[in-house]
Amino acid sequence: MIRVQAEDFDLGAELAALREGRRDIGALASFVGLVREMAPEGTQASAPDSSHNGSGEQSMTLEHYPGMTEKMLAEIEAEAQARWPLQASLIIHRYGRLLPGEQIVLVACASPHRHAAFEACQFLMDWLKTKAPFWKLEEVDGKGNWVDARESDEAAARRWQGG
Amino acid sequence: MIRVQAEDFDLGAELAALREGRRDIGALASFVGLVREMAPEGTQASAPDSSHNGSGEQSMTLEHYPGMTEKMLAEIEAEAQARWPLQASLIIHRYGRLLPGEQIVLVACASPHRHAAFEACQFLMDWLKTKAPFWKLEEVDGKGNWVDARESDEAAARRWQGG
Amino acid sequence: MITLLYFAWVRSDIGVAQEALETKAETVGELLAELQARSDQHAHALAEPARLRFAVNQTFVELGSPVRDGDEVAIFPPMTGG
Amino acid sequence: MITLLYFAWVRSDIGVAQEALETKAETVGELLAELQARSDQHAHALAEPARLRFAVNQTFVELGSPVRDGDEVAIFPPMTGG
Repeated sequence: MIRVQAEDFDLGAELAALREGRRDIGALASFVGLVREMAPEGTQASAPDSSHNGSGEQSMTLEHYPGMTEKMLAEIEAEAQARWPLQASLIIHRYGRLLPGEQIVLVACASPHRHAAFEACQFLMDWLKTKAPFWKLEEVDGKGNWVDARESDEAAARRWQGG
Repeated sequence: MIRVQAEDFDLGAELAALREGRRDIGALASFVGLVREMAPEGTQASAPDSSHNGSGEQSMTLEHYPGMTEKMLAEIEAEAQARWPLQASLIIHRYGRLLPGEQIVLVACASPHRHAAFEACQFLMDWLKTKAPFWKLEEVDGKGNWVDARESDEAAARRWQGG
Repeated sequence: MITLLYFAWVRSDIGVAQEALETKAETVGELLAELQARSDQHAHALAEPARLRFAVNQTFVELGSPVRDGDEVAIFPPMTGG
Repeated sequence: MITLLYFAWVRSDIGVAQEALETKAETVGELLAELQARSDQHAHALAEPARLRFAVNQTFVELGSPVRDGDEVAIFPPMTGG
């Protein structure tokens, strides 16, 4: 199942729904990606405070391509279902403006066996990162910066072949 | 954090507590192992019914070595913390008699980065399977069978070295 | 008529999210060359095709892929979701 | 005095979960040989050391590892938790 939504999701409720009424699932792996607070510019991540200007108000806005997003997520989920013996899978991806600490994405996979559940989750995230049409705009004190794609994400997607 | 308990756990509440009040977590990976209903003996998993005797009532009883269990889980968690940049981690393992569909074990790892969170979760499960003193007794219609250790689990633990 | 969609910094650099275009371009590459000549904003946003990704009717394509009248063509940077 | 703990099928085969033993054994291997001679149940449960795991004071050890008076020695099959 896939969902693209502005609203937050209830991780516990989503995972409970995935295994609801089933007794054949042996392994349930899940992953949540969250908006991470950035260290203020010009400071080390370890510095307790900073002398930078502004309040440091941060946000992350996710833009997407309605229609193509759903199409690509469904294709990615179908590919995972074809590669691993999954009993259930779920992708939820949010769009819109999010604050540090908020949930961005959930993937979850249920399988009889743990390696399949783990691998399928990693695959979903790796392909989603490079194939689903989402873009992140970071804003600090109202100054926006489009996040650059990372070669490490491309490499992670390629390890599954066909990526 | 580690916990060894007979009681069930609330997956959603545990994962929510792990990120409670934090805005620096980018990735939260988790895994739940569940008691899986077995196909009745002498039937294929795909056969809808069977001619075996008995009601097929199944259970899984987890025995453990109190004291050593907590020691080993703490060591395994510390090893994961040393190998990956984790912001939080959790291992909950149940003991006692469980029915198909019930939760056995939860591992969860929070990190700034998704690969660390995923890998640390897999490591925790792989080492836990081969190093934490738990034993599974399957019972069907009152007939007990101690589950054999699997070479595939040993191999999975070895891929992390030092295993 | 081709419908063009822009996303992320391609959209903010060009200044519009969507536009319609009558064109004789037969490939994505020809369409791109035509768009680059449309305005300074277009020229700047579309200057480096290697930094861009293209979709025709919501399927990823390459510069040599065909475009036809009625297509929805999207131009955007590499994705950064998840 | 050494405290012996048995788990899983080692426990059910021997028929007790715990017993105390006065012994002159200096290694886990010597202790095991002594235990094997204790009863038919012990002999059967402990017949194949390769199928057993050993812990002294809650730390995994090998057959050649030392045991001392006061130790807690546990004998059990390979683990199957998780």
